[in-house]
Amino acid sequence: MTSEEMKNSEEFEPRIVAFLCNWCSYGAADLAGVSRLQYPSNIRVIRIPCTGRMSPKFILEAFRRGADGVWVSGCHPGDCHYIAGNYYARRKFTLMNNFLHALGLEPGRLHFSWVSSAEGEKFARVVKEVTAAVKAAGPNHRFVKLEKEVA
Amino acid sequence: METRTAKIREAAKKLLSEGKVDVVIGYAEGSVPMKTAPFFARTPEEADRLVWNSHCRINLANFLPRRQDRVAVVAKGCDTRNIVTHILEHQVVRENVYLIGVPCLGMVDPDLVAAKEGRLIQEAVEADGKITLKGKGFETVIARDEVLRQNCRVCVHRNPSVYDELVAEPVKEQEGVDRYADINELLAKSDTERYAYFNGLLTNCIRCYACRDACPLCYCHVCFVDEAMPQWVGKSQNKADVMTYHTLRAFHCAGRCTDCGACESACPMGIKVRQFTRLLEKDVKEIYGYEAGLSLEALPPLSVYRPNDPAEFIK
Amino acid sequence: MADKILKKTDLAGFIKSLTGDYEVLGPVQDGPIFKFAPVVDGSEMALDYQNTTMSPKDLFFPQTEKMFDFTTDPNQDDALVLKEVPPAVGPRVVFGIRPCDAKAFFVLDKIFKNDQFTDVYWFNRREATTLIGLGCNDPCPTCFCTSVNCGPFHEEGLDVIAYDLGEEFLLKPLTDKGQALLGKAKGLGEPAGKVDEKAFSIRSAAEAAVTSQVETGNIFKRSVMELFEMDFWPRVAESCLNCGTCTYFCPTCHCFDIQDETAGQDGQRMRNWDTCMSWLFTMHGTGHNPRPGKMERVRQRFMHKFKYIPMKRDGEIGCVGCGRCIVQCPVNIDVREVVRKMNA
Amino acid sequence: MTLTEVDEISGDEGNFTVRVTQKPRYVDMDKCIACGDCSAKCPRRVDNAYNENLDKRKATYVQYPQAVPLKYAIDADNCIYFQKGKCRACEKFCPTGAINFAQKPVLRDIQVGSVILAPGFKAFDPTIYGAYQYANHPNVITALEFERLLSSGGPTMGHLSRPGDQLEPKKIAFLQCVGSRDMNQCDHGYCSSVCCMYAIKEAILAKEHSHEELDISMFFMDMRTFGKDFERYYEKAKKAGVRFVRSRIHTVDPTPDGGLSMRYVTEAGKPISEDFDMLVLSHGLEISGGTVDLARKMGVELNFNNFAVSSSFTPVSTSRPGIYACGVFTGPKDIPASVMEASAAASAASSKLASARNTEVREKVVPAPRNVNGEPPRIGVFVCNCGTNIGGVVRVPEVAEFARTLPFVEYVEDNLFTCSQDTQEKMTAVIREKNLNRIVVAACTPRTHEPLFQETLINAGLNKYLFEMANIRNHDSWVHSNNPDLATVKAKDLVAMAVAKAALLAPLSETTISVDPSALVIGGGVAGLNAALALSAQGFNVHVVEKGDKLGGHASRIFHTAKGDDVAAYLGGLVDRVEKDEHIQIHLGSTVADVDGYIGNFKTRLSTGTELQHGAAVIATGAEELKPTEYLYGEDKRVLTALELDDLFKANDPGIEKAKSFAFIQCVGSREPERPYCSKVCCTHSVLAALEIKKRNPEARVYVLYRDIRTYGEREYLYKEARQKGVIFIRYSVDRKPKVANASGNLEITVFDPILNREVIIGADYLTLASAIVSHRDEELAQMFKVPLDDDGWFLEAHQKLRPVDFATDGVFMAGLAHYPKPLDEAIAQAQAAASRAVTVLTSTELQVGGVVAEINPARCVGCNVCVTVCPYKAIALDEKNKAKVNEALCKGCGTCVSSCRSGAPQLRGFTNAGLFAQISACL
Amino acid sequence: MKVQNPYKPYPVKIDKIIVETEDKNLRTFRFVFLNPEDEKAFAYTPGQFAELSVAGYGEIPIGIASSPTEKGYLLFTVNKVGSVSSALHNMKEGDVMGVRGPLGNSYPLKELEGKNVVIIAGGFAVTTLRSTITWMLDPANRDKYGKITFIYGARTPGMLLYTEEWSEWQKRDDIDTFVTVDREFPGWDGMVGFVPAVTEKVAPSPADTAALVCGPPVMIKFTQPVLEKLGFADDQIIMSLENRMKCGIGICGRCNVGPEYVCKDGPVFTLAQLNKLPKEY
Repeated sequence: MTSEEMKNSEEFEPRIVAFLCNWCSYGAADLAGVSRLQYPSNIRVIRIPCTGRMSPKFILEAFRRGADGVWVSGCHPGDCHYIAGNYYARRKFTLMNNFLHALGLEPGRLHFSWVSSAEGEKFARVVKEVTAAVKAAGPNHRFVKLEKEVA
Repeated sequence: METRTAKIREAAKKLLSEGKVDVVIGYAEGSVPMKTAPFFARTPEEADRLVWNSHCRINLANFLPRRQDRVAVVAKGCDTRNIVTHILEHQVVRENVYLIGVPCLGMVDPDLVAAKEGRLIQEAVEADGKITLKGKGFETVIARDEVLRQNCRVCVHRNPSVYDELVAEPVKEQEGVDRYADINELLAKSDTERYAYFNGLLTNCIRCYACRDACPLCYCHVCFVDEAMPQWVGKSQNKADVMTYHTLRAFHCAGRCTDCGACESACPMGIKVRQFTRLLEKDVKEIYGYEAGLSLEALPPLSVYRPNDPAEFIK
Repeated sequence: MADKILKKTDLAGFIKSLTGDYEVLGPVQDGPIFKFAPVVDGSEMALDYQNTTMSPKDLFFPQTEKMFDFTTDPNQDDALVLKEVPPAVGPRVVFGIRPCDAKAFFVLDKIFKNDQFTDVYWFNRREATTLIGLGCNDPCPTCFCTSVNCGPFHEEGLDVIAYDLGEEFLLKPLTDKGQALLGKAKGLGEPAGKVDEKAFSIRSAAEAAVTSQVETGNIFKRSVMELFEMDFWPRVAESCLNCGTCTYFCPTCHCFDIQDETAGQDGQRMRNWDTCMSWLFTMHGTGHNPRPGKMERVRQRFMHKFKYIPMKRDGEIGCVGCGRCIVQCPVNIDVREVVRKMNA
Repeated sequence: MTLTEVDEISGDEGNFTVRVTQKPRYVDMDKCIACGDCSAKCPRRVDNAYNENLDKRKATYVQYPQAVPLKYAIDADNCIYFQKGKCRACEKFCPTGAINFAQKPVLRDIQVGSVILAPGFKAFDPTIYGAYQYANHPNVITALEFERLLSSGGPTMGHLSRPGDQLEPKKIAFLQCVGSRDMNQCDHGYCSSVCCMYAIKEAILAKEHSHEELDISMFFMDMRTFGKDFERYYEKAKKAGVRFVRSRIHTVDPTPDGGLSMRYVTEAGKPISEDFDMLVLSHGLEISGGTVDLARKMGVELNFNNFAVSSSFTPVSTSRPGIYACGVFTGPKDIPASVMEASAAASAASSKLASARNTEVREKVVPAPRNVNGEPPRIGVFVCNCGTNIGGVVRVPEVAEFARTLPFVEYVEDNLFTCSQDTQEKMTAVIREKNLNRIVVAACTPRTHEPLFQETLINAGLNKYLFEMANIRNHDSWVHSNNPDLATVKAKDLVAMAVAKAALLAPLSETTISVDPSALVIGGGVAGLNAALALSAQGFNVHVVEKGDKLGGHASRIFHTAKGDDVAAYLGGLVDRVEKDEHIQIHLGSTVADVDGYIGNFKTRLSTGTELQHGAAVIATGAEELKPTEYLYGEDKRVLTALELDDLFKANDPGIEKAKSFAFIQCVGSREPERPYCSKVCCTHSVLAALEIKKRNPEARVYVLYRDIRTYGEREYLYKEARQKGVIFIRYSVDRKPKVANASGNLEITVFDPILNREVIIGADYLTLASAIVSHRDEELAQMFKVPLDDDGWFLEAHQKLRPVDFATDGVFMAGLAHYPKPLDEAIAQAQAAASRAVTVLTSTELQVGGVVAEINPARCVGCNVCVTVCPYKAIALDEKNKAKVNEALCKGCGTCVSSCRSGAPQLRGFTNAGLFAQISACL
Repeated sequence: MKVQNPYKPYPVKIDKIIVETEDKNLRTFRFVFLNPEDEKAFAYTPGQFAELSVAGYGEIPIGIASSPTEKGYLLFTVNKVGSVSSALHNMKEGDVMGVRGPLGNSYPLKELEGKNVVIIAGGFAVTTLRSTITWMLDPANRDKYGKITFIYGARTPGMLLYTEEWSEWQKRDDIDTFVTVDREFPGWDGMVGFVPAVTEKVAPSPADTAALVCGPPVMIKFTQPVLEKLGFADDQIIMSLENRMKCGIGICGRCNVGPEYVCKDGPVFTLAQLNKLPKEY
């Protein structure tokens, strides 16, 4: 890395969209707050009732709109507030994750986790991991809709 | 081929003359070389126009969803698998469809023939596994097996998975086929190369949606590309939108796609659109052990789950 | 108007002499696709091509075209006001376009301009462009141009027509624009000997080689409703996938959609090709659809081309017989068969 | 009432007066917003009992972050102010003035009809086991301490390390039965029931947590994984590499590297010395002194182990009428059993009070909601400072100013505390005055505060779903406190996202459906009858459907319960009560043929054609005894099943007294690959039967061939008694099963004795096979009620621990052996629990449905059925036009249907695609 | 002269928004031109429409509800159905948007001179007929026409548009105004019944009379035979179509009904003309 690149990478504050299920991971984020755990500020949380609600299309939409990273987090398998929403989600995520990476999404852009509402610490840790990984991947140019290319 | 044609006609005539069905959907000779047209025979006489050759690429399962009439359909292995999916997805009632199963030996890729020949082919005659190509001032013979569609070359389900009758003895399924050799090769490349590859594939896409419309799985009333609130994907030729369209189209086929190749055969711009669906088809098979349309019992993989499904990528 | 001779060996010089004043486009091959693309010296061109894969209508009517810019930033004075996008092209020459496609432009000129309105986007590009056509010495079996007011050496729509005489091209200027272009170009010679005779015989042979024919006389005689209510339509449409490939490849299909897109506070209004094969095309906000099924949509396309356009545009047919739809239709719906039925 | 203790009780069943003392919290619960500033500023650090004293907390504290109510408290015993008279730091920094050092204990008299005692247990303190070094060695810890070490909310945040030196252990030993099954050192002869499972769980978790390969050994006597799916978990642990050693460790010595050297003797008698890095003592459960005091005050009789005395047939009743008990107080048990008992206790406690139901309820008057349809959004944004919790980091005025520039925002204000009562009143006024129709509050988390603000919307005449929160405290100021700039940027984004979503919110309607106040109980066995009686006691009509021609089920063949109670006598009384109960209608010789409808409104057709309407259903269809196909069963009349032996007892068969030798083979058909579960009751039954034999025929030799003896809880005493009375227990392993042969007329059993290390041959006059209990695998019934079965054919509950009698499908419950094999007392408790759960449905005359639920756009739906298959609640069905339709009464709003549909037909109200898209684009 | 770009809307400001109906889904927008000279360029005749342009959402074709006799502003009444109309409904007074037009033909006001006119409207299709009536009632125009009859119906009183105007018209003697709702409503003392039935009762004789009919398909379907029964010939019945449109200038193709472009050759057609066209509207 040249010093210039280093400077750029230091200044680069990625935009990360985080889809959190209401019952576990959103609760974990709340708990991380209650516990005053400090983590990078790059995530923007969208609350969904369950990872079962998470249409894989949202991931594409976030990238299309220019997100540098996307993170989806829900309840641990077996702990879904809606019994099985995350089991169905897991299959969709598995396929979409593989698919997007096969299509050329850089490693480090798309993240998934299971974080229970008691795991504030894990939440903070995963935010750090996700942010670091997205930072390392740099600004996103893939699957991004650049308006100037429209016509 | 000729005997298959004869048997299909015979079956169709019988069904029509006995009034068992209102229509037999099959293939008729096309008006240009190496092409057939879907044909809807409604009388025993019309049944004489049905043919079977190496150009029955269109997946006739496409014409079945939501039909009200009693129908018989000429179906090769992949077509029957799609019909199974239709049955599982309540688009087709098994009892209302008579399946004239055709053990298939693969279909020819006319683009491949054209690329091999390089001259305008005005006539193509098929006999004994060979195709005689005629054009202005030339006549060449090409082996059928050399110009099969890629999906047919790696097909391991050539025989119909469900049928009411077969017009020929089941063919021997291909063995030792590495279905995903090229995909694995592609996956071994860097993400940058893959991204460039898939964008490159789509350079010529005109978003006519023929890939979608030729696909028997795409039977929605409203496709996501036509949705306005919210708009999932822009309507212009923007690269990201074109990519988004192909990504989502393929994803909607995940666990349902039989790699029948109808999309790719329909593409007027010669885009290898199957490269998208195959990635998912491969994963579904390797991760969930599911191949679409082989069983009327097993639900598609996104409709079910196992508590211990693998997902190492999830933190 | 004086004819000129362009020796094939002088082609590079000819092209280069134009590239100063014009952007020069010619037919090039890109994998399995033939299309028009900018050329530098003509060596890139595949002049022995049959025709471009898609119709070259996008030269004047791109699939996606920006019409206006705007901003949604409330702090800007012109917030939400549409601003015209200046014409996208300067002077250009298209070399080697087929007469059928040029004829299509001729038909489209009559559509993009009516008694009240002129589509400035189409005509900005049309006016900026000089078309040098290349006659078809060797028509395809799917060509039926001669049945639809067109032919392999048809001149309407072109500024110059080129006859491929083997070693050389005979260039015939057809318009002032064409004449002016030839005046500026270098590397041209004067015709000598029996060039015209040779050209004439090539033309006659080519026209005779278009053996695929359709009749349209009865269509013009029949009323709209008579044609509309003919009973073959459901069976024609039966195998249609409603994909719209035919319309996208057709040189005269011109339907479009207008869409706004925004990113942040920047927005644009654009138009994109649309297709009458799509159910959405005519769908009302209320849910009512005047052409609800594929039969209605398939019928509309053929009626539009062979009845409505001739009725409204001086008898011009909305088809130039290029045969692209026949080749590309995934289910082999053959326009010639349909026209025969309409005319029967 | 937290921090409250019972002083005394007077009166009788139906009319008790309970005097309680509510101790001071020193924090005003109404003012505390749980911001934690008090705790942060408190200078006093004390041991944190919640984390087993492995870390510290402050004197001003909440016990743990998920505590309910989430309000801080001052621990006066440790508070500097209380101890030394100075400090009051918390009072100074509390932004809401919630600290109140003047609070005094409050005495209160409470009038109640019934009392439920659920005082829980105390974990056994293993200090007295000197040999285990618990008191001396930091790396010998209890399982509860180990549990905290594994917890991400624990002292090491889930990082497994030795308390002594913080090194990661590589080799751990678990010692089972510490403080259980031991009369010598601790006087706890009972089995604590839960330790085997929790130890296995901790072992698996530890292996998962560990960064390197972790070697875990578990030293045990009998592996007691008798609960539902427990045996599978045990097998999973074995597969995961946990080593199980059948031995009791006798000596533990420290090693120089901080580890421990242990000595033990293998089953074959070989002495072994082995080193471990860490030792975990699986300590048992016991009743605390405080609980004993409570019981005394309550006048409730305890047994010699201090567990509340109860009968097999009234498992949650105590010796004093009107006072009920549940949980470990009535005997050691795990979470599912405790939850079942809790529901059962609630049912029992309220059955006598049914007539008083709803007599003390006051109705609330709310204004009719304004119709906002067709109005452009007019959004009000309230940005909260939360004292300094937000405002100290995020520049709130800047955020408020930014909010003004957002589309559709008509009104913005920032508040010191948006949640305060006066702000709520002001908000109500502003909504009316400015004609606002969407409200955004940027403050804390919707998980705690959404209901409060929604209440305000309702009071202001707005539909409560026209509300959205931006979490700029928990997700922003608290976690980015060192970077006010970025925190402010983030707060603006979060507000923009909330506003973007709010603009698209639509009012959601909630409609009511009526509830048919009667229940259907399927199965006329003990479980079904108890459920029926419990429901009837609450005043509801009950239909009992029994496929046989009489009531009673399998209990009619059981001789005695583990507590020695006579089942026949009980059953006679039970059937009699049911038959005489005017609320209960019995349908004999009937099965369920068809079920239609949903919670509150089921329509069930019986095989007899009878049609029933009911609001809830209890499935209590029982199970059956496996007819073995091995050990000469069916070939030799001397080979019996357990129930057949009971038949002989009940018939006072003279053969029993004459015979010389009896044998039992355990686990016949259970814990085998085909049926990988434990049938739970057979060990106790065989031990009981052995004792009965010894009673009738003291000279007889009795052999029990077993794999693990699973006489859990106080049943252990039976096992002990049996051994004392000379019953011989011989262990066999599943890969070396006993062989039974007819040796010239004599029944001969050959078994390998691992202690003698050789095969022994036992001659038996009677061989009883403790054969498995197998499910009916009633797929038809499951299908009709849209409820699932597990792999073994048992009905599958909604949640194994927390909802053990519920199904995912509302309004349907289960009890008894249909759920899993269990003894009578547990089946009865579960039946009462199921009734209790059903009562929660039946007591509401109507159910609120709607709100955040899915709806289907029929124009989009192609009827592909994917939503129907994925819906976890079976809330979607295809109609006659092949269009999906959501039953709002069943839909819980997870949205799985939406993301699964390719056609875009379903929409989740409140979380629409358009709304989520707006949020995505608002933050990018 | 530079060719006008026919796709370019005139910028206008929303001057006033009137909520017309009880469901609040119909609003009348009053626009004033940002550039006063544009008003002159926007010379229209009743029956014409314009494309209302909301930047970022697109355009919708809406009939012009104001009359050329009303100076200084344009009126459009918009039903909230799709994304553009929803966006429009979310706009406020003072917001800027665009109007492109006037587009399409108009009612044949010239040809109608000297004739009686019966105007039959149902629901919110009354918009361009409001324009027509206002124009005809203008003192400069009233004398050109004979008897004017206005029949207007809606499902409920709350769904009637332009209540103030037609209440005024009811008081005038140079127009016979009949306003009806589908059934009895508390507080409604006007006519009750469906438009076709009312038409049968109150329509003038067909002699020298033209009928302008606009309404939902079901109303048209039942009114047409009534008019025929009353003796109206097909060329005396004039209707306005509402196909989906985009370009508004007869090019983009989606509003085609047979050879006609509804946007340019229409939207106003006589029944006689429509009889020769496919029923693709």
